[in-house]
Amino acid sequence: MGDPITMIARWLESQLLGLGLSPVLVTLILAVLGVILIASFVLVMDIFLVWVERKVVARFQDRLGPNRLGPFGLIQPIADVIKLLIKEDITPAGADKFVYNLAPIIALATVLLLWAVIPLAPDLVGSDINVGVLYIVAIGALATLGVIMAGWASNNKYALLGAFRTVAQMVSYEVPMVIALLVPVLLAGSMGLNAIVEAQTPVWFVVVAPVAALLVLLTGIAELGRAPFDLSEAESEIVAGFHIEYTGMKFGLFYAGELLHALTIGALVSTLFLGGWRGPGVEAIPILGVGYFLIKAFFLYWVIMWVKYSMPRIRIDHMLNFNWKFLTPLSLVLLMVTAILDKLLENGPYWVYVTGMLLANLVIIWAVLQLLRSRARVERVRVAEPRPVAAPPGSPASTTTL
Amino acid sequence: MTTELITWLIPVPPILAFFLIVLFTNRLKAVSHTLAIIAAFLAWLGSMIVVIRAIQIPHLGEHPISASIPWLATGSTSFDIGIYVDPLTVATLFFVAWTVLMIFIYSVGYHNFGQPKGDHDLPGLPPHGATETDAHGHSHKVISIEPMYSRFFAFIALFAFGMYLLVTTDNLLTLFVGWEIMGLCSYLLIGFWYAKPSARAAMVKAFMTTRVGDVFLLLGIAYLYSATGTLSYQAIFKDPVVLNNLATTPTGFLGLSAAGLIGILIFIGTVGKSAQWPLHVWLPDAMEGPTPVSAMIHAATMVSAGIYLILRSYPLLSAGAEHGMLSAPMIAMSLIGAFTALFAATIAVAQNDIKRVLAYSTISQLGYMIAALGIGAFVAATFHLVTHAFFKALLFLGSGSVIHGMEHGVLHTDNHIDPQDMYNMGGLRKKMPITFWTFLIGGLALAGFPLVTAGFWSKDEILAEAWGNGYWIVFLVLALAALLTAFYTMRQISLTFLGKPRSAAAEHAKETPWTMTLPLVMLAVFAVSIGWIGIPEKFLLIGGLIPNWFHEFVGGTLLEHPEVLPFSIVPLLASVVVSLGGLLLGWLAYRRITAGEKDPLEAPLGSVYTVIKNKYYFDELYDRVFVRPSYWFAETFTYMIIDRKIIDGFLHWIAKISGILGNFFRNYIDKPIVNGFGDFVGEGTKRLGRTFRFIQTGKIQQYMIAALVSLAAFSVLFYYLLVTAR
Amino acid sequence: MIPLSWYLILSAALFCIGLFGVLSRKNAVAILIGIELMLNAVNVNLVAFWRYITPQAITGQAFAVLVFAVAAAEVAVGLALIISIYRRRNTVVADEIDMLKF
Amino acid sequence: MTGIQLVFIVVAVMTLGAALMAVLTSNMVHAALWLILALFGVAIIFVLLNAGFLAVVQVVIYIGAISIIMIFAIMLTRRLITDIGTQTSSSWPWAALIAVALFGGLAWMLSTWGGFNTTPQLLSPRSDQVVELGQALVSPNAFVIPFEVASVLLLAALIGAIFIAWDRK
Repeated sequence: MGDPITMIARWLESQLLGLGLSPVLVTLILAVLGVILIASFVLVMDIFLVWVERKVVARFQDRLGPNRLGPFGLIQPIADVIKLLIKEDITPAGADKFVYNLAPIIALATVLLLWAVIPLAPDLVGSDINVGVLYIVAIGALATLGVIMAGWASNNKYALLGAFRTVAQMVSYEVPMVIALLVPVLLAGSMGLNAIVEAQTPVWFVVVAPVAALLVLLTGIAELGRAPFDLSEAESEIVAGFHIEYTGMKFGLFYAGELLHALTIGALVSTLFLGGWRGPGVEAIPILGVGYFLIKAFFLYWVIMWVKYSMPRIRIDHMLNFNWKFLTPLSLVLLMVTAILDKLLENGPYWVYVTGMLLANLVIIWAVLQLLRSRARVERVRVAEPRPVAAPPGSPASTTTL
Repeated sequence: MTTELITWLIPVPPILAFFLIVLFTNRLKAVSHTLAIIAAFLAWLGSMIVVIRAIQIPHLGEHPISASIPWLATGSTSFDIGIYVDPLTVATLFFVAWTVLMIFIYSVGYHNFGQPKGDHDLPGLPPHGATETDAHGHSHKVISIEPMYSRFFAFIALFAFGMYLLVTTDNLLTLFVGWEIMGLCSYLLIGFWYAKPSARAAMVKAFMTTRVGDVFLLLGIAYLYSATGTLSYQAIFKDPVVLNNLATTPTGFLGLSAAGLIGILIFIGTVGKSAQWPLHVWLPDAMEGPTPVSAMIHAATMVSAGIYLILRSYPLLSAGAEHGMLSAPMIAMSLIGAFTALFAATIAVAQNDIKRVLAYSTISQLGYMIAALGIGAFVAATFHLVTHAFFKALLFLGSGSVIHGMEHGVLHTDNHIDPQDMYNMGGLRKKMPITFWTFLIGGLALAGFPLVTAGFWSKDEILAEAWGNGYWIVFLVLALAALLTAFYTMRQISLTFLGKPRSAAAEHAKETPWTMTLPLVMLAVFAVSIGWIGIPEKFLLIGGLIPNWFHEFVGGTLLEHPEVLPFSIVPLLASVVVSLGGLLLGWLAYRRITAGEKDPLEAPLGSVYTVIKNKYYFDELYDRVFVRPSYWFAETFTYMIIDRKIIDGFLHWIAKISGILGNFFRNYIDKPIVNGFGDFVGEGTKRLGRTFRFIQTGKIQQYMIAALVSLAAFSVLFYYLLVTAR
Repeated sequence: MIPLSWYLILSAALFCIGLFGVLSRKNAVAILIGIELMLNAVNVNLVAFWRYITPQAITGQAFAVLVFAVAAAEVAVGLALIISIYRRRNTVVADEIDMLKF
Repeated sequence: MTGIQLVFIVVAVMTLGAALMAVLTSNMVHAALWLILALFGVAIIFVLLNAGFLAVVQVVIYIGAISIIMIFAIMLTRRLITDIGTQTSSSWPWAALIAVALFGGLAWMLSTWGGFNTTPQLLSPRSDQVVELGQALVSPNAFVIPFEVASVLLLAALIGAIFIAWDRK
């Protein structure tokens, strides 16, 4: 009974019913209120994320970051927002106006939609649908749509190229992501996110399926197009990618969407693998779960930033090769191994189950490392070979694919 | 698994191996022979399981294992395909499985697996040998691997499939299918080295000759089907009513009953397949094929199939025969069989090619079996079929081993002589000991060496039956043939293995690899021991030590159990005397022939020897009587006289008249009327096409629209016709 | 409660709109769009029948899943063909791809 | 008219309108976007029919995969994006006639059917449809063969598409 949000909802419900409204209408009003609540919570957090991002990147780069406006520069994001709002709103000539304006909305809305199913605390979830994981994949697919609309409607070749790159990347990385997402689904026996969180006892799934956790995090980073997978906005190649023409708050929506998406990926991975709202004392005081959940999500957000500011951007063919020739087979192997082990160890004691799964994951990691090492050896030899710069056409050197 | 299921499965591995080899492993020699041998082994295993299980069933003859499924529906009836295991099947399956497996293994060695590729070997020719350089830098010639190795295994696998199908089936139609598959395979295998003109001639000859028999067999089967409405063994051979009906139905052809006519037709099929006089000419020529093929054809499969067929249809052949009076087919069989036995034995005496001797010997022994069956000795004929299969396979494989050793010598000395001519051999006893001993065992079995060998027991039983039932002419002829058999066998052994080498090649002959000698040893074991299962109960001294199990078992196949004859000393003495006497004579005459010496028989026999040596001029006779008259008839009579003069003249005359008539029609009917109409139709069609071709737009959507509109129109139409009109 | 007829009429209308697209559009990709609409109409039908007639058996949903698979395969191959044709003949207009006429 | 009927009508109008726009608009990219809207409407229809799983799968497959590659294909064959003028072929009246006739025929035929106005039965509350569907798809007594055939078909389509669209130098 220590859950203030539920209590408030109960009270509101009784008040509204007392006003003589029909129950259906009351449910509707409460649902709308809930949506507004979660959306504004997330959007406020988004503003805060701007500050976090700037501060953390500054620390990574041995700078101070915003520190003038307010304590520790906390008011800085407000100033940013005001700046974006008062900038000139440009619509390029020849642009498809309707689509052009719709794209940033879709970009942000898809991220917000994800929060509808993420359980913040034991009872605090927007909608606990039984196909939650699939829902996340579906919304990811919609996000692709926003990008391609933006790219096409801008009537700019860089934007279109950026959109193409993004779509290729997102559609490709969806494959290993979905397969890796099946691992927690398989372990929990349900696609509902709350059911998955509840299944993570006594150990989190990251212990049982560390490789899957890594895969989801990795493909998540690729999905949101952050470094090292930020090919869609590679400044040196295509200036700024699909949102090159956007100014003012429309650009702001893309920017906010990207930041929020990063946090959402963190929230998702923490829900699926780090136990979500699980933590000491949650059973007694459910509202604590929100805290635990945010701590885990922000930790993963920090990891994503860490990766972003430490890694160089990879080349586009490498990126696709990495996906199709490495991540996809790996995720398939992982899924098969997990499924078989799950069936084999089902009836044994729990610690055997956990140890077996962990061992299998370690073996997979070891095998992958061995494979990569031998591949790297071959690659080093190949790169070390002298290559004539201008070989005559038809000679072996000119036909080697690089 | 049930015995039925296993029996169904026996023919499957060989046909699978055939397709796998032909389709996939044509270039992988080791895989090909592994596949084929595995298939043969599986079939062997299945056969052995079936044999062992069937033996344990009491009264198998009355209650055979059988199952069938409908195959071809023909109106109200249907041809079935099924399996049938009775004692005769068991006996046949036993020796077929063993010999086939042994021959498959032997083929690996015979086709020189593991040897290098030939220097200039071509597909379609036997390997010529390869040059190999040893560690010391000396180069010498060695035998090279067969260029069409995989092809060979594919063919023999198909061959084995045909035989297993024929043995396990339960009706004459599938038997005929197996029969023809083997006919095709023998054609392909005899002509395996198709680049040799002699092989080509031999393959055509074998095919054409057996075709004569096959056509008669098919006629017989067709007649049987029209007379009884079925081809199942069970329904014909096991049903006294059907047999009686057939035996009493007159046909109006030479006064034969239906059973008699069908029996003779079937028997002609056997004459072709089992190479009986007068269709025996193909078998000696079939020696052009590789030696395992000879063993397959002459021992394990094809010729046995002929005997199997008449054993199978024995109830039909003997229908109408009463005690002491043979039916018409049986008379034909005893006459032709006995004659062939003697006739082929005499030819064998004068042959110098090691394989040809064996070929004639086979013809002679098959004649034995047919004669035995002709006088009603069913069990004795089956017994001889089994024992003969083992020792003749042994002898053929042994001769192949000898030839192989000689080829090694020929290549080594680079002295081109015929490696199959026995006069080039001699003294191989020391060079090839395993081959010698196994060949000796096989030879003695063929000669009927008393008491020890299988050949003695089976041959003795045939003689005893002939004597005991009072067919003394048959008895005399067969005894004489047995004498000659012993003689030429010893002649062969002496010329090949005893004495001193008569050529450089023989001096350098070498024992063959284990893949070839192992089958020899295995078969030698059977050549001796298989006879012990059929020792007559009342035989002197040892009779009854081992019960005459075979007689009991196989006799159960027939409706009436054959009675056991009282023991008589005359046939025993006769068979001992002819066997030992023949062997002794052979040894005396040929033990020390030196190089270049003539055959010792040549002088005393004079012109008779020449006649025998040339096989009674049968090939020449057939050439004169059938082949050349056909050519002459075609060339001179048909072409020159009938064709050119009469038919052509008539035709020219008709042509002239037609020309006149034609001109008339052309000018007054064709051009104005017919052409006019034709042109009208053609032009009209063209115009119509030109008018309507705009429909053919190539635009898919318009097609779809057209299709849907017509569909809608038809729907409406049908709706009104079917629903509202009611 | 919504009666079954509403769904059936909706799916029939969707199907006919798709059919109209297939028959009338010039662009090959647009024809594919029409086909997709038709397949969706089929799916609506399947699921509606499942819900209203046989809710205890899952057959309708299973068939819908199979239709999804078929649609995905069809689009993959169809678009590949269109792109291949575009490379060779520089057109995706269905009416211009009429090499088989006359 | 209850609330759920209102929802149905709104969604149906949206779906049909989007579908009409998808087959009528001359801008191909817009047509694809309208298609997406129509497909989304169908997904909502699935939700109304208590088939939540299918609704989500509809979004994943149709919007996430099929429409996206359609837009891709439209952009790759982009000569026609800028095409001005009609996008319908000359035989469109025939097409319209057929479509209308078919719709009329279907509506008439359906209205004569006895089960036309069936109202929904209650779903048994215990059953989890996702579980049931999953088991039906891999059960030897139900749909495992069609399911496997569909997988093989997808694989074949994948390979075939790559082969057809491969740019042979």
